[in-house]
Formats: sequence, structure tokens, C-alpha cells
Amino acid sequence: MSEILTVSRRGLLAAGAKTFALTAAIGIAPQFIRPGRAFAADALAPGMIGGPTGFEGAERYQYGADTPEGRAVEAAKALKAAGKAPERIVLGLSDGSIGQLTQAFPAGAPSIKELWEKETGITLDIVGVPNGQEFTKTMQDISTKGGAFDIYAVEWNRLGDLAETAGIIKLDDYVATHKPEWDDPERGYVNGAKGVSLLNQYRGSTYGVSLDGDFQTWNYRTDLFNDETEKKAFSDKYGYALAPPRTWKEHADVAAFFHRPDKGLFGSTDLRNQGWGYTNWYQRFVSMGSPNQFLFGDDGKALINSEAGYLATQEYVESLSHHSPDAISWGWPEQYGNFASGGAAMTCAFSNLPKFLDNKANEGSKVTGKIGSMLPPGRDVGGQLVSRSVLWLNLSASVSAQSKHPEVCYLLLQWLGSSRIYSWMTANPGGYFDPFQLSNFADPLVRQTYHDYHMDVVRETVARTVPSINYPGATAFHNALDENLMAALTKAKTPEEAMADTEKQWQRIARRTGEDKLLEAIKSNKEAWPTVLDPLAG
Amino acid sequence: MTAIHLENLVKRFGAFTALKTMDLEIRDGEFMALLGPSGCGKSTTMNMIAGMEQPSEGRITFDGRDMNGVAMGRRGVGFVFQNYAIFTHMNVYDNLAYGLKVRGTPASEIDRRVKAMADFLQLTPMLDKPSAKLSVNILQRLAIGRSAIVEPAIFLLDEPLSNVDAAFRAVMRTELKHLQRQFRQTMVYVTHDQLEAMTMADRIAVMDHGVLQQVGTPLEVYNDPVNLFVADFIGSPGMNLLKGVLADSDRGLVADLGALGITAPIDPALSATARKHGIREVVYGFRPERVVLAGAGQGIAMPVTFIERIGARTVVHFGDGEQRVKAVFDNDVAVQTGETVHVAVEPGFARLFDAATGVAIREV
Amino acid sequence: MNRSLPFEIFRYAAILLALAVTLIPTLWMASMAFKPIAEWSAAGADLTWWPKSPTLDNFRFIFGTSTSDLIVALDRTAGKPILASLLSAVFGTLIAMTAGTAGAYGLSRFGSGQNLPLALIQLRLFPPMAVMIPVMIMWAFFGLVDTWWGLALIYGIVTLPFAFWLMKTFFDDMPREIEDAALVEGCSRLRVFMKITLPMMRPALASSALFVFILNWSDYLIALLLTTREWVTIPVYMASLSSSMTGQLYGAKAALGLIAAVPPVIMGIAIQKHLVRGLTFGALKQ
Amino acid sequence: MSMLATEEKISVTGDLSTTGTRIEDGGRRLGLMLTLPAQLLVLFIAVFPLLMQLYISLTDWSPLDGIGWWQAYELWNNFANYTDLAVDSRFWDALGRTALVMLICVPAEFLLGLGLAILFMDNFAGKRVFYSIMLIPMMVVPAVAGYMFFMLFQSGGPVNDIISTLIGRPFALAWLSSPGTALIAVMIADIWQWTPLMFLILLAGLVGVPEDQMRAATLLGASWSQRFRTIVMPKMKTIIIIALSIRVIENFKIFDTLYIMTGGGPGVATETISVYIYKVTQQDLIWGYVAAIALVILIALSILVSLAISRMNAAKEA
Repeated sequence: MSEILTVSRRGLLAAGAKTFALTAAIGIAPQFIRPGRAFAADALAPGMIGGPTGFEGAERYQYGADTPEGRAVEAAKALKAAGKAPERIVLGLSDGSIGQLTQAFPAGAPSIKELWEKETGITLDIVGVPNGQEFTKTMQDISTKGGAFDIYAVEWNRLGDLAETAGIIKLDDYVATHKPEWDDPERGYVNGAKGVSLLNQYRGSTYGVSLDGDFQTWNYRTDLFNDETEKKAFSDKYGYALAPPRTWKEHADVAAFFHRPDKGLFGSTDLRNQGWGYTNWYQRFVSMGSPNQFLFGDDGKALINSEAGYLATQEYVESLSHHSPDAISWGWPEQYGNFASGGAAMTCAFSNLPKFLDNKANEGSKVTGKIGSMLPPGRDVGGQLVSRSVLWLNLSASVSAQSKHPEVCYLLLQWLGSSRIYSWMTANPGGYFDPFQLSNFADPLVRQTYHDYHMDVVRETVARTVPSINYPGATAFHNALDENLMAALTKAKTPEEAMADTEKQWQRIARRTGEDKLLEAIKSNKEAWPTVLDPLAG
Repeated sequence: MTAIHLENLVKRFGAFTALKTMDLEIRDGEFMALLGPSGCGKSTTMNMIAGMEQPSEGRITFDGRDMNGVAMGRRGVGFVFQNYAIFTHMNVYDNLAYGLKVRGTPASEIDRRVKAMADFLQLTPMLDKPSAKLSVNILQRLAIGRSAIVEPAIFLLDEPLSNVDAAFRAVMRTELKHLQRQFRQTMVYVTHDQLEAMTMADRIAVMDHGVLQQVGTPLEVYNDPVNLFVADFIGSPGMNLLKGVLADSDRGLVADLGALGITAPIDPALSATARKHGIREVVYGFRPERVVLAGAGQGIAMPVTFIERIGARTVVHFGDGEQRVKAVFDNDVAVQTGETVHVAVEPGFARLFDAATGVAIREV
Repeated sequence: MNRSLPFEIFRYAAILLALAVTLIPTLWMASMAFKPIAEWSAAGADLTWWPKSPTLDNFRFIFGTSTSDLIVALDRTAGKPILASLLSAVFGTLIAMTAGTAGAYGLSRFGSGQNLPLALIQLRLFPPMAVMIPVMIMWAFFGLVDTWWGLALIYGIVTLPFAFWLMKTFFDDMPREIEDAALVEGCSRLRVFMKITLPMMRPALASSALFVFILNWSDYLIALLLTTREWVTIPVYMASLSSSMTGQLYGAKAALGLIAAVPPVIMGIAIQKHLVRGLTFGALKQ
Repeated sequence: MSMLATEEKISVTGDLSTTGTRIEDGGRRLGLMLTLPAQLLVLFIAVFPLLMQLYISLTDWSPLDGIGWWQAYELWNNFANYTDLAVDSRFWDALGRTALVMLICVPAEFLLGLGLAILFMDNFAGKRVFYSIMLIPMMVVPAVAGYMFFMLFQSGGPVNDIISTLIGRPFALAWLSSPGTALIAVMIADIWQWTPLMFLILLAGLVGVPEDQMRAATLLGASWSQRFRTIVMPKMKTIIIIALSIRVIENFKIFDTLYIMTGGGPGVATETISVYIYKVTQQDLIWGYVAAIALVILIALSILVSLAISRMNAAKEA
């Protein structure tokens, strides 16, 4: 696979650079520079009305009239013909993801942007937003009535906040009209309607279209875990065989075993910084109960100021011992860099880590061919293994209330976020959008980019993933937790104090947000929590 | 009260020699003026005495104590700067008290001495005034008082009157001389103004181009300049200097001044020296004040080219080109421009210089 | 001044220490700019002081001409951000200098605008962060968000205090006789200002302008809040230089950092002498 | 931005008045005309923001509420923002931390700058080159310095590498990961970047001390330290006040370098007032509260500045 990938990416980057230069020089949109390409030469498969062409397997991403993609494009064309469509749509998108829309993949294919523009005649203007600034920039645009974007792409759990601002519109009518089929049992979201509700809806209405699958997944170094000397040394020391850990206890053992900072190797390199570190805490906390340890009770009472909360926090703090001493200040760029340089035995990251680091095109990576994937560590609760991951970040796109043509914007999102186009897009190594639909996990091109060994684990991880807080005030809730966890990490507070203080702050936030709004949101959030339990013995 | 001895003092700044081998003895309690045009090395000399500059060669002794390597703060030297260097951020009192304070003198003692000094210099009324806006004469007194209060053995003054207007300068000269008499300290006074040097100094050291030219009392340097530079530099206007050739005559040795004629006979003692060294080409010099009007046929006949009346005195310019003579007369002198007048030099006041070396021909 | 040998030894030792502290971070950044990915090593691994295999890839990369596989998607090169920084800083400087110079002259000569000195001190003293909400709203209202001219306007305002105070110092020092002479000749006051005063103040204007330029050029916070994509400045753009492949693109950041240091260094050297005079606000007159 | 309230005449560093100039009507008109652009810019940045902040600071308005800021009256909260602020320990901690950073950084920059400036007072071989090098940190864009120091202070980074070499054993302190050392690291970065400015200004001041007065003091027997205390320092007073003022003003706003290095973390360990406001603005989005904070700071600063100026003017008159 990597051959195709390497060649195409190289060609791509070079081509991209040239295009940029030309574009910059003469100031016109790139699609007019590239002459018609070979679209005509590579015809659509029979019965298909649209989709990419020009590469082997392209038919998988082509669509007939009776598909979400087909309906979206047809409707967009109809609006365009009726003069009800804009010349262009401005899509605000996280910087690192733009490549998936603008770079052609695989060799011979058009880019997503080119395809949309060709099929609908509506220009797609993609405006980059710095990583981590998505919500900020969106809020700026909403609160200042800037009107810079037609479509925002924001972390999924801010959907509640955004919906409350009335800065994004309810998509229910469009969904009813154009039938996106997100809950298709074969191709759609994992967990069907529940999954759709989790990712796209707030208080029963659709406000966003998920474009991402940021399920935290676990990776390990196969070269280390399969090393005979290591295996022997480990079993001698701990009395059981070295393998990807299934429980947090094993994880601690294995991490401690491999932790050799003097040799530039850390036991585990997970995020411990502000804004990200608590994804690990989440995993530890929610697996404290069977099937789940919830953050809030149905009555809205916070459940973290409890034994479970103290234990999870205690563990979380102790786990720093097998991390880089700098872990507290590292964001994901440092984490990826560290793992890429062979600096750690295990890591928990976005599901795209193998796509980027186990990739021959990545000359900077020392771990190409040495990565394995595993399910998140769990706990023995009542004789069964509770293994949980967490959904964090995960960009969802919403239509701005300031957009003059919301329906076309929605149609773009339906087209983009439906299984065929999305599979094609997520397979593109040019960006951060990760697979999350059933069809994505099964798609050969996606599996090639993300690797077979990883894809199945991701699918299973998704089934074990709990959502983070997505109620109104999500940011404030998370920040309060974050601050206190950080205080515990830096030993400024004991786990008990940290949890007690978090509870107190949460109560304040809840009052401010409105408790009735919250109760409803907590309830629908809980509906999305997984119930899968595993047998103890692997 | 200290004698200063400069021995073979040389100061070079890189390739430039500011001072060439200087020997000078400044006596205890003496008021010595270092006089010369700017760039003559007088300030350099003084800075070396103060310790602000280190000599390149030679040494300076105070009462026989070698001062090389002695920090300037420890030399016991009072220094009055050209701009007075008053501490502008302090009031008059604090300026006066400064030297005592830094020496850790007890406060009561400081107060007593500051008040005494202020009284002596008539600064008492302005003791509390900020020093930044004082008038120049007060600044000068303050600068002197500030140095004097620590009772330095040596007082160095660097052109202290150059910032003062002419009328005031006269007052200050008197004041300074008066102060020096009071303090009885050895004083070295750098100036380019001969009037200051003449009026105040016990002795004058005339310098030029880093070379000490002559040391002597004001009258000595005035009357008997050792060379053409001193002759020209001292006196206002300077000495008349006419080129001539020595010739024998029936009246003895005379100088042939060419078109101007023959001079009166040269003093026999000088003639002897000239003869002894075989000098023929000379410069014949005489002070304008020593020119007298002579009867027809006597002296030399010269046309009056210009008359300059300066009040009590009248300066009459004769001739032109190389052969110019100035004469100073009382203001009632009866000459007119254009008229040719016979003038002569008072007997005994003509001076002879070797034209080749510029050195004065003197009695041996 | 007496200089003893021990003092000289101490002086050189202290200065060399200071030079080391000054230079090591900058040299390290410079060396980073020429390192290939394998040597960046922010995240553990081996530390290298000098690039083992020096490369210009980082520079090529940020200008979009590198073919090395550094990154997932660099959809924009450093060219536009450099242009954005230049335009906003230059025009911001122009605004600050125009208003500041005119205002300083008005106050210095005619006593107008007595409130300006204190008002401008407060303007400078106040953290820009704390007024960014209304500013963002105003800028959006006027359509100034994400434009270089919008950025230039806010830069012009936040550096106006420096422009004003610096120029006021210079005007206060300037002898008025020449202006008075021209007035007597019958020139109008405005004409005197434009034709006589300003040309005379050219060095002062240049040094103040360059100082203000450096301040504008350095900004991160304001650009972070008031630009989104089209006109992000160098520091904001720099934040986006990270990738999933290799983490933070330190080499590229360092390369861009070096480029960003060029204008201030050149100008700093150019105005060194005036800079001192400006920064001391004329207090050096004794 | 409280310039609206301070129309009365003030005298900051002396000659604001234009004594000695004939100002006829034409001049006055031109003066008004010339000061107009500056006045307009000040008004532009003062009036609306001030009024708007005052207004929303009295409400619970947040952009999350889905109503425009002008409708914020619906969320009137009886000064709750101000009462909250009084007990907001994070705000007061941030303020205290900002003060701490200022109290350590500014004096450190001052003393180091002064020390270096003293060494540079007279001529010595290499002076010009050293001088130019010494100014480099000022020229590094603060955001760049942030990334630079982030890397320098990694546990396996150059700083620890140098310390290891110096002490002869491995030293791997994770500077940015523990509250105390992270604060030290950001202060070191600030001191690194801004000592040169102090150096530059103070050296100019030192060189400006009249040499003759120094010599006069020396000849009067004053030792080096006595001269420094009694001549140099008093002469440098204005310069020192200017240098300290510039740094105090700029340091109070410390953000760029610090934010890139630590983001205010770990936890809130390096959260200064600017970082705190940034976070509350951008993350918590409680803008009514931010407005209250802004106004409180503004009023406090205005009072401080007025006090400082009247103190300075009083000192000048005395």
C-alpha cells in the first residue's frame, strides 16, 4: 500500500506547491488552473450519478440518485438552478484537516473540493482555523456578528453551547427533507441512532454533522512487546507474560517495566497537559463502575467527589511516574513527536496515530512498522472487564445562523458527512479527520491508510467509548475539572481536595447554566454511553 | 603646602605626543601659571599632576614622594574645573560638605567648616539654594570652596575664568589672587590668557606644542623671552620682531633691517654673544611699549598705516608686509595715518634672536 | 578611571558570561532552523547542539517549496503571513506616527491636547486583553476582522503612546528659532510645520518610527484575536506549524523565527544611536 | 482609557506647558487640528469599549446566551459580577502572581542591566561588538522567544544539558511541569528578553553623567561606591524612573512569551492577569464578568497612575 501512498503524496505536495505559487501569482482559484483533468476519461460506474473517478476502486465512493450524497448534490444543483444558491460557501476548518479536502487522493483522483465544485458549480472556500482555536474563532464570529463563515467546524461537545447561542441553526427540516441516513445499520454511525444523537444532536434536534472520529485509541510498540529478552525479563519480574495490558494494573506494570528515561524511553506517553490530559482521567474514572461510572447522577448531582473519583485521580497522578517529566507541558504535537522518535512503549492518542507514524512517507518516524493497537485498559468490576475510552475533540460542522443560504450549506455537509464521500475523505492522509462510520472501518482505502491491525481495534474502541461532557457549559465544566486535576498532578491538591473542589465549581456552573437544561442534556448524554463488557480472561 | 616636581615627564596618546620631556619645579606655596595656546600640553600636564592621566614616562613627586600609581583621590589635590563641575543635583551646602562627608568627618565638624568656608567665600546667603541655577561667579567660588574645604596641599585650576565675561574676569582675577594668598597653598593655574597669568602668578610656565618654553616670573617672561614664541605670545600686542642681519659699524654691532635701515648699536653684552656664536641672521625684537618717537634723522622712518585707539593708550601700526611695527603710546600722541614718522627703541630694550633657531641671544 | 587588572578580568568574565546567556538561546534557535527533523528532538531523545546534517529544508518548507514529507497539510506558506506582518506593522506605524507626530507637535508648540500625555500613558498601561471584547465587536462591525488594515488600525492605536511621547520629547528639544524665523518671513504655521519642522526632524521621525515598527512587528496577542486566516501574522502562523507526523515543527518555527528577527535586527542596528535617545525620552540632558 | 475623566491639566515630566511661545489664535487652531487625529483615535478606542464594558459588566451576558450584547439588560444581575470578583480567588491569585513576576523580573532586569551598563561605561577592547550582541534578545519576536524557551526548558533540553555539564551529573528537571519551576522559567525568559532594554537605557544614562563631576568627586576623595551613590544615582534618577516605568507597564501585561511557553500552566501556576482574562474570555466566555474585571483593573490602574504622577510632580516642586 505504501507505494501508492508515497508516490501520490510526493506528487501531491509538489503539485500543491506549484498550484499555490501560481494561484498566489495570478490570484485566481486553483480549480481553474488545472484543466478539466481526466474526469471524462474515467467514467462513473453504471447507475452512478456522481463521485470521484480516475483511480482504482473509485466506484466505492460513487453514488446513485438514491443515496444521501446523490440527494444532496441533486438538491444543491436544483437550488443553484433556481438561483437560490450562493456563488461560494465559506467553510471554517481546523488547519490540519484542510488537506483532506484540497489534496487529491489517491493518485488520479480529484480533490473533494474539486469534485464538489465540479458537480454543483458552487465554490467551496475553505478558511483555516488554528488548531485549538476552533471554538474561539467560532464564538468570535457569532458574538461579533462577523459573518466570516457559512459553516463552522467545532469540537462536537460544544454543540450544546453553540446551539444555545443561536449562532448555529437547527437542521431538523433539512434532515427530514434530504434524508442523510446517518443511522444506516450497514454504513452509518456506530450505535445507529444513538450515535447520531450523540454526535449531531442537542436536546433532540440536529445541529451538527460529525466530520471526525476522535476516539482515543491505544497503541504500543510491537518491536518492544515482541522482543524475547524483554518478554523473559518481564515475566521473571511480574510473574505473567508480557502483552498489551488489559487492565490499568497491568498497564502500570508494563509502563513501569519499560520506563527507562536514561535511555530515552518512557513507559507511556499520554497527554497530561491542560485541555487534553483529562482524557486519560476519564478513561480511568468511567471504568470504575459497571457498565459505567457516570460523571453526574440523573438528579444532576456530580458523582466525582467519591471513592471512585479519588481512586481514579490517585491513579492518574501516580501514572505520571512512567511518563516524560515534561508530560504536563506537552500537547499532542509533542506527544506525536515523542512517539515517532521511538520515545515511548505505549501511548493513547487520536485514532490517526498509525496513519501518520506508521507511514513510510514519514521519514521522521522511527516507529514505522513497529506499531500495534490495543483496546483501552479496563477494570475488573463484578467479574467482568470494563474497558472504556473517551470521545474528545472530534470536529462537527454546523451551519451558521449568519449564512444566507443555509440549505446549500447543509447539503454540502450531508454530502461530505455521508459514508461514501467520508470514507474517501478520511482515507486521505492529508488531514486529521478520522473514521467513525461503519463503512469507514470496512473501506479498503481507509484500512490501507489506517492499517488493518488498527482499524478493527478502533471499531471496537468506538463501541467502548463514552462521550465527554457535551451539555451547555461544557467548556466551563471541563475547565474546572482540568484545573483541579492539574492541581492534583502538580501535588498542589490531594485527589480528595481536587474532586471536592471540582464538585463545588460544577455546582456553581450548573446554577449559572440552568439546572433544568442540564438535567435533560445529562440524560441524553447518558443514552450514548456504551454497555459492552468484556470477559476478564483475554 | 607642597612642592611639586615634574621630572622628565612625557605623555603620549597613541602616536601623538602631547607632552615632550618636561621638567618643572613648582615651589611650595607658589602660584604657578601654565600658559600656552590650546593644544600646548598644559591641561595634560595638570591632569597628570591631579592623577587623571598617567605619565608615559618620567615621574611626578609631591615633596619628594613619587605620585606614580597614587590614585587621584589620595593625592590631596584640589581641582577647579573649567566648568566648575558643581554637583548640580545638590544644594550649595551639600556641595561644600561633599569632600568632608565622603571622608567620614563628623557631622558637627562638617557643619562648622562648611559654615566657615561659606562665610569666607560669602556664600552664606545661598547655602540652601540648589546649585543648578547659580551665577557663574558664585559657581566659581563654590568650586574653589568645595576643593578648599578639604584643605588640599595643592590647588589646580583649569581655565576657571574662560566661561566668564570680560568685565567679570577682572574682578575674579583679583578675587582668586586674594584667595590664594589666604589659603597659602601651592597653586597650579592653567590658562591660555596671558593677562590672567601675568596678574596672578608668581611664576609662569609658557608652553607650546607639548614643550615647556620658559619658566619665570611674569616680568622675566615679559621682558626677557627666551625665544621667538614666548616673545610673540606674551604681551598684547606682542613683541615687534623684525628680520635683520648683524653688521659692524663705527658705533659697534648694529642690525641691518634692510629697507628700514640700520638699528641703533646693539648692547655690547649681546654683541659679544652673537659674535662668539658667529650669528649673523637675527630677529630684532622690541616691545611696542618701548617704542618712542624720535626726531628726524634718528631711528627708523616708517609710515603710519593705522591708528588704533584703545582708551588710555593708542596703538600705532607702522609699515606693512614683513616689516611691520606696532607701538603703544599715550592717547595724546600726535601722529596721523599716512604720515611718515621716525621711531626708535628705548635704549636697553631691544632684544636679539637667532633667526635660525629662534632662541634669544643673551648675555653669557 | 583607574582600571586594575583584577577589575579587567572581572569585567571580561562578567561580560562573557552575559554574552553566553544572551547568545546561547538565540544560537540554539538558529541551529535548530538548519536541523533536519530527526534532530529536532523536543520530545526527549538526544540533544544535538549543532545540526549533524545541516539542511535548508525548513526554509524551503515554510515557503512551500520543500518536497520532504514534513507535514500533513501545509495549505499556506509563510509568504502571506510575512506580508501580513509587514503590511500591518508598516501601516500601523504610519498611523501611530502620523497621529503621534501631529499630536506631539500640537501639544509641544501650541499647548493643545493637554489630556493626551496621561490618556496615552493609560492607553499603553492597560492590558489590551481586557478591551478585546468590545474591540472585536467594533472591528467586526466595521468589517475589519482578518484584514491587514484592521490590524494596522489597532496597532496604530496601541503604539500611538510611544509615537506621541517619543516625538514630543524630540519636539520639546528642538530649538524654535528656526521656526520663528520662518514665521517672521510670513510662512503659515502649517507650512512651517510641513516644510521646515518635519524635514528637520527626519532622524527623530525615523528612529521613532522604527521603534514603533518593532513594537508592532512583535505583537502576537492582538493578531491572534483579530485575524482568522487571510491575514494572520507571523507569530500566529507560527502556531499552526505542527503536524501529526512529527509533532511541533520546531525546525520550521525556528526558520520562521530567524526570518522574523531580520527586520528588527536590521532596524535595531540602524537606529541604535537614536534608539537610546528615544528610549530615554530626552532625560539625558543634564 | 479613562482619559475621558482626566481632562484637567497635568504635568507629567515637566514642560507640558508651552511657556515662551506666542500662541496667537491661528496657532491654537492649528494645535487643535494637529492633535485631532490622536484625540480621535483615543476616543475611538475609549468611548465605545468603555461604555460597552460598563454596560455588560452589570449583566450576566455571555455570547452563549444567544442574544446580542445590546440586549444584555435582560440579564441584569445586580452587580453580581463585581461581588463575584471580590471573592474570585483565581483572579486575585493571578493578580498576585502578576505582581510577583513584576517584583522579581523588573528589579532583576534593572540590576542586571545596571551591572552590565557599569561594565560598559568606559572603553575596552571589543566593546562595540559586545554591545550589539547584548541587544539581540530585544529583537527576537516574543512569540518566537516563547517557542524557543519552551524547548530550552524541556527536561532533556539545552538548559538542563548545560547545568548537567556544569555540575558534572545528569540534571533533568522538568521546568515547565512543576508550578514553582515553571514560574521561574517564564521569569527567566522575561529577564532574558528585557534585561537588554534596561542595559541600553541605563548605559545611556551612565554615559550621560558628566565626567567632570565624577572626577571632581574622585578628587574630593570619594570612593567608587560613594561616587556611585552620591553622584551617579541621583543624576540617573529620571532615567531610572523611565526605564522602570517602561518595564513595569509592559511587564504588567506579560502574555506572549509566557502563554506560548506554559499556557498559564501547569494548572494556574503561571497564570498572570492577561492570561487569566484571555482564558475567561476565550474559554469560559463569561463576557459580562470579563468586562467587570477590565473595569476594575482600569480604575485601579488609573488611580495608581494619578498617584504616581502627583507624587512625581510633588517631588519635582520640592
